[in-house]
Amino acid sequence: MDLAYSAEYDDFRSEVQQFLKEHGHKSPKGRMGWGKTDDEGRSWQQLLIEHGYAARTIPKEYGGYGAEADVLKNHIIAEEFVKAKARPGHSGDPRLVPTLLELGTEAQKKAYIGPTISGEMTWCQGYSEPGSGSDLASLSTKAVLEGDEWVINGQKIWTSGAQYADMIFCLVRTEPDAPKHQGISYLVFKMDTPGIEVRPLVTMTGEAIFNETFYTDVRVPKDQIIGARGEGWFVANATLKHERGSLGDPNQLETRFGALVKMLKSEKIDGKPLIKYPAYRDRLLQLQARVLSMKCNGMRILSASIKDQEPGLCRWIVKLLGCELNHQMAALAIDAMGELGVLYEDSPYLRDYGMWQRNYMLDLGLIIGGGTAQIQKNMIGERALGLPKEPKYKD
Amino acid sequence: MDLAYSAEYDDFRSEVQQFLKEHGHKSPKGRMGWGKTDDEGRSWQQLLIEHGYAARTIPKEYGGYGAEADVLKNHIIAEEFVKAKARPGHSGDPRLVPTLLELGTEAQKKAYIGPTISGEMTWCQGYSEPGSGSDLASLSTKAVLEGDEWVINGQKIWTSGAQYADMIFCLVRTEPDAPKHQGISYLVFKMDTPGIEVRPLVTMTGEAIFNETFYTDVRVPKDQIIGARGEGWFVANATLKHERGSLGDPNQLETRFGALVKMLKSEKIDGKPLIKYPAYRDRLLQLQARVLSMKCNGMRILSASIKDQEPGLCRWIVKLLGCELNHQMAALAIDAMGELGVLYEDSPYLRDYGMWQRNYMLDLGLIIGGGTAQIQKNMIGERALGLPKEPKYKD
Amino acid sequence: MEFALSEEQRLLQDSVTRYLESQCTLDHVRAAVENEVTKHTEVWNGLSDMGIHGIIIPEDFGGVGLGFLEAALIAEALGRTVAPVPFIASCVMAPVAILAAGNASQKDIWLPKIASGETVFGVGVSEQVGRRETNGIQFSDGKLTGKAMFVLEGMSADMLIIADDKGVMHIVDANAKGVTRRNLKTIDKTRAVAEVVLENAAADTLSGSQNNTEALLKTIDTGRLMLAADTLGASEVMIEKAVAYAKERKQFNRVIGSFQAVKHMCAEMATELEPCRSLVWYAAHSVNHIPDESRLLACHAKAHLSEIGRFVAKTSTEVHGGMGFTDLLGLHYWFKRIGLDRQLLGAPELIREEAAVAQGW
Amino acid sequence: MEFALSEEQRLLQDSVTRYLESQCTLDHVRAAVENEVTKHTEVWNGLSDMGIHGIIIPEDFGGVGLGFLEAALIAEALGRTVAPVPFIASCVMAPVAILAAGNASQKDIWLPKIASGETVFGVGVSEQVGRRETNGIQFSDGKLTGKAMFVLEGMSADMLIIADDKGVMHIVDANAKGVTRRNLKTIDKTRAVAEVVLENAAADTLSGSQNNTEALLKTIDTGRLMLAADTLGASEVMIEKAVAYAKERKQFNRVIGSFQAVKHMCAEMATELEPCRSLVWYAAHSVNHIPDESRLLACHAKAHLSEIGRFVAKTSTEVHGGMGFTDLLGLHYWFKRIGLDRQLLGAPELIREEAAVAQGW
Repeated sequence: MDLAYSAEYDDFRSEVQQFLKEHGHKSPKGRMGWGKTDDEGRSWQQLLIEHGYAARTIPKEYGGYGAEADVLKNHIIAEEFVKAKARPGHSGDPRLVPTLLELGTEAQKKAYIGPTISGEMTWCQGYSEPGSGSDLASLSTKAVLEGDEWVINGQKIWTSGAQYADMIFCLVRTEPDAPKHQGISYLVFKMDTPGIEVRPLVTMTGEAIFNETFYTDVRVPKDQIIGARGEGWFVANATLKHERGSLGDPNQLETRFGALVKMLKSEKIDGKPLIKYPAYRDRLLQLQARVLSMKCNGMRILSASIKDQEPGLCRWIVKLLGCELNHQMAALAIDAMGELGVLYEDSPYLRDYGMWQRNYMLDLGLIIGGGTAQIQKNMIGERALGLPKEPKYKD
Repeated sequence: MDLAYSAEYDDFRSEVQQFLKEHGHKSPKGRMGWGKTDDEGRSWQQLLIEHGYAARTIPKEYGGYGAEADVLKNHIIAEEFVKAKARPGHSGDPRLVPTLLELGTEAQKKAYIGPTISGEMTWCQGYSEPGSGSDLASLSTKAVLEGDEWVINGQKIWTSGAQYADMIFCLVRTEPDAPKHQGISYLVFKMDTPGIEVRPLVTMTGEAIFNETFYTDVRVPKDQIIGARGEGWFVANATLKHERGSLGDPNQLETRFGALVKMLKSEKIDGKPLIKYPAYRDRLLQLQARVLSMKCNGMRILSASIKDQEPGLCRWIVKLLGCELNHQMAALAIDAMGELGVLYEDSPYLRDYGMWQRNYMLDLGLIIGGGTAQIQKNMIGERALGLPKEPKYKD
Repeated sequence: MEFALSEEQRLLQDSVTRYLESQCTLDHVRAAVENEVTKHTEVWNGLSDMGIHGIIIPEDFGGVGLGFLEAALIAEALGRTVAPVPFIASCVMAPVAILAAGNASQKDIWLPKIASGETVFGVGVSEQVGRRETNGIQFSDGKLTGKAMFVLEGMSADMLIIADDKGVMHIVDANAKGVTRRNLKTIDKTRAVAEVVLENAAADTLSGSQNNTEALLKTIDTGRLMLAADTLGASEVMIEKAVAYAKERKQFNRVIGSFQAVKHMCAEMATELEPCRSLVWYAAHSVNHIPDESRLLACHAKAHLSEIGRFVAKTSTEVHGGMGFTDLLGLHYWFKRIGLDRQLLGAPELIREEAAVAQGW
Repeated sequence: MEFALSEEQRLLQDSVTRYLESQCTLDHVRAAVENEVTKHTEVWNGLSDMGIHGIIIPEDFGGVGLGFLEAALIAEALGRTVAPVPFIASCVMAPVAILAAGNASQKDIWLPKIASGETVFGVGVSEQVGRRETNGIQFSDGKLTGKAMFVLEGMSADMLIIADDKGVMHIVDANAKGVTRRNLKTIDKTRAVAEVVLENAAADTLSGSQNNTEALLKTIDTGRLMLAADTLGASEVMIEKAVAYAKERKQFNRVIGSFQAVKHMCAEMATELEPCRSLVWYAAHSVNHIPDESRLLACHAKAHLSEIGRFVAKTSTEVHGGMGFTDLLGLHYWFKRIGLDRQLLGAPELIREEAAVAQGW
């Protein structure tokens, strides 16, 4: 147990701080990620890549910085960027780029990785379908090889960013007679290909964060497949795992907890701050213990990752607990605010830009999305605790 | 919605009150039920039967009072006996006697019902086995017909009262090759039959409320079967339902809640009553809402029963919610008492005879016993909400 | 002894429910919400034709003179269909205030107009539950000055009942000089709350509320009771929708309701909600028949239904998976209805504290 | 940057755990409990041989001079085996009190005796958490008079640390004139608490606790931390036992762990407990290395582990079905261990209030 950093890393931190001091003012406002792009954002990203604060471990030949993987340095970069309120750099879509690096052909890597990390080429993901949520592998969007082209027909949902993405990486069924996990292929193609229709999908928050996308005789060159035909499930899955671990970031929990405390101190009933009401305070303290324990759990994961160890259970639980905890923080904020807590959109007297109600709903979406709580518990029970799967059923 | 009683029932209530005023002093102390018996208890029970306050609807020819079934009169009797702190009368083991009345032969009714309701003959139940809990129908205690006798071998568990019961009603497997629900028979026999061994089963409360019972070549006359051979599951099941509905009595919830409030008012930290601590008080109020809603739910069940209607969901939920609510009341009591809350047995400073810790554990036993919470939820989901059973699986 | 709805009560609720299910469809709700309409919709007028506006108003004043249990049954039906109508403020709270504290002439004037649907009342009593912001209303010389927030149905109302700093209630013309109203947008667009700023606005005092708080408390309590019934109805539907979805939606080649996890989520919702129905009935019944208990019961009904409603709203959404999170099925209208009910007239912790005080704890 | 146990720490915990698993079996626990023995058992002596008694005592005083993280690892191992030994009071709280507030001679005399196992200390500081009953201790003229309740390991102790009404701590000979001890029976027979009545009992004041409460608070906080670690260990085992039972027990022709309901109960227990381990580590680490944070962390570790421990104890018992409710598997020893830990030195609500105060909320 040694929470200090060695000299190498202290030096590295100083470097990052120095960089931010010099260049931080160039950072565009707002936290725009790999999904959307703008001119200002692209030149900031370029600057970060040059200094090794973005696309850090992507090889130079594909436009990255080409450093050795170092979890702690990544962590330091992330921490310092948050502190300086600078927009963090990215390494392209985190589900796509590692997949390309691992399984793409040399031509594919060359064609896609560079533009993706520079922000010239943006992506959306075509995995889920209306009929295939938890049971993703049952997806039914079809691709049939006709000559040198895949012809795609079907529908995807939850396609975030589809309205401005240049490209999509997409799972399609290419072998209709194979067992469901073995009949899928992983295709990449342009979003302006004829036959693609994008419809905004409004969620309960009132915003269209996602889309439905429809594919009618969409023709895609044969070689735009990543990995082998019929192996798309396994191509996609290596990176799905990655996504699951990344939700429920402990820094984000702490930040939100801080906002909650601040609100409870400033808002009053009959002139008395909410935090002085024991029923709210006791709930707040229960949440604080959870936030602290998730923070410690996060340090443990980081520490294991540094040593390239599999963190095990402490990583498996992050999504399940993190999303729920966020949801509960929003719930307490709403309760304590009383009638002010229901205000929304651009209402007068709106507090914190309406983030508590919005988060209360968004967090529920996150509890459901990317593996529902029930699927998470199955995985923890089966993979972490070794409990048996449900027996096979007679059809 | 009319919570008043009609004149007939008001009169009946006065009668009961009058009886209790005259005879109440003869009631033995303590709440001993149909399971155990004593001289004083038997003569009290006899008096109650004569007046129609016990074995009320059991036909006269079997030693009962022979009245028409009247749910409301039963309810009034129960209420008045509680108010007067008089020991309530009984109608024998509630799982056995209705079964005998419905499915017993005339000879069986004659032989068993009278002595049972008078308290001369006491019973224990032999259903559960160590290997058969939630899956009761998988029971493996065997009975083989040899000449005019059943020869029983096996083991039962949770046999409460086995150490002083005269008789047992017992499920045994008589058709080993039949499907599991169709191979069971319902036998009744004397507990002093050779080959029966009773071992006290100590529970987490430290008491031996239950027993394990062992059967080695126990010989029982052929005709001591209730219902047909192989139909024991169905014989037993009609009455199991009965038992499930009866747990989680709302009066008992109110009584316990009253005790909880009283304790929170009298116990103090640094001189301040616990009920003045908002964190405890808020939990208390949440429980109060639940107790009130269960009380109202109970009135609704009663009301439906009076009209001979199936109460539906509001009966299904009683065990699940009632046991949990009792458990939570005990939990709050323990928490609020702080270190005093862990005292047990005959410790100095023990509060309320240690009932809070004892109940905390007993209630957990009740959550598990008589259909675990999980089994209850399956039943509610499938029978009340019509959700499909799990599909059959391949062996 | 009968703890159940009478034949008449069942018929009343069935007919209102049937009417709402046919007229107050999701499409109707979506359209009304888009136009920010909560009065003079066909549904509101249709309810008027059924006599719903005067449900608790005595026959002498043109109403149908039924009790709060009947009103709760209506509120439940409205909650079931997330009906965008000002029932709670205008047909329950305002008549309660006028009946309990109004003089003969106030009753004669306003109760028949409420019952006939001619006038819609908004109600501003939130400051009496706990003052947020720098709101508060002063009364002097027959005029009101100050700011009332979270005035129920404040935008759609013709007339307002406003409680001042001392807890005295007054009738104010919503369109009079010195009255400025501003919509406060909430998550739930099926009902509206408003900020009302008064500057020497003429007030017609409900004099029965001058010397004691009984009338004010009864106004708040019956409002809470109706919110509880509204949540009951909305929660019922969320459970029904979840169960129906669980029977129909397939994943892994099985309907998801055959998975124990989903089945138990449905069972838990149904289990938690079922006793709530009895609690709401009893609490509503008590207003007319067991007044000594009604304050405590109204507090508990509101607070407890808020807690169970939140659990149901969340769980039902989870059972619906991603679909529950979208606007496609419109499930969020019920989610948000329950969310607004929870906060209006006091969120659970505050109300439970009132319940403690009511018992001398 | 390393948030993990060092190789030495892992070895220490492994060796203690292995020793306890082989020696402190359920049979040993049952026997010790029957005889109400918590000191001078073979296990206690064996731990002494391993140097555990002096784990936090500096080498200068005959200890091994390790930190509170090491002590927490021991406490966790003891909780795993529900070991009936007076570790928390005698090997952690008493040395903390003496180190923080004792003079040179008190340290010289007592610390080596604790480390060697010659002397067992009990600790009575409960009144500083919240006074129940009419207890309380007055100090004057070098003598103590009054009643201390819930003195940890009060019966088995040779010496006692007793806090008086002003929060000043004193060393008292448990067998001296004027000291009367009485066993308070609790649900958990693996550790003992006692009532200690003092009548002009000679007291050797820890003078460092006279002018500030730092030493007293540190004594309580480290005690809480050890109770949290104890609960962590006991909860781990309850989960392991539940998972093992779920893999082995068959109902309906399937092992019950293949049912989603049972699987999810196990998953929920594991999920809730896992971050607790990190919290306990960090809280223990902070006592030595981040003292500014250690008060808050000790409060949270104790309160949070109490809540999660209760959930695990209940859920694990449910997974075991009827067997969990009997004495046959002995599961209840862990259940009750967690139950006692929860209440000692402040139940969760009280401790959370302290955490609020510590942050100025």
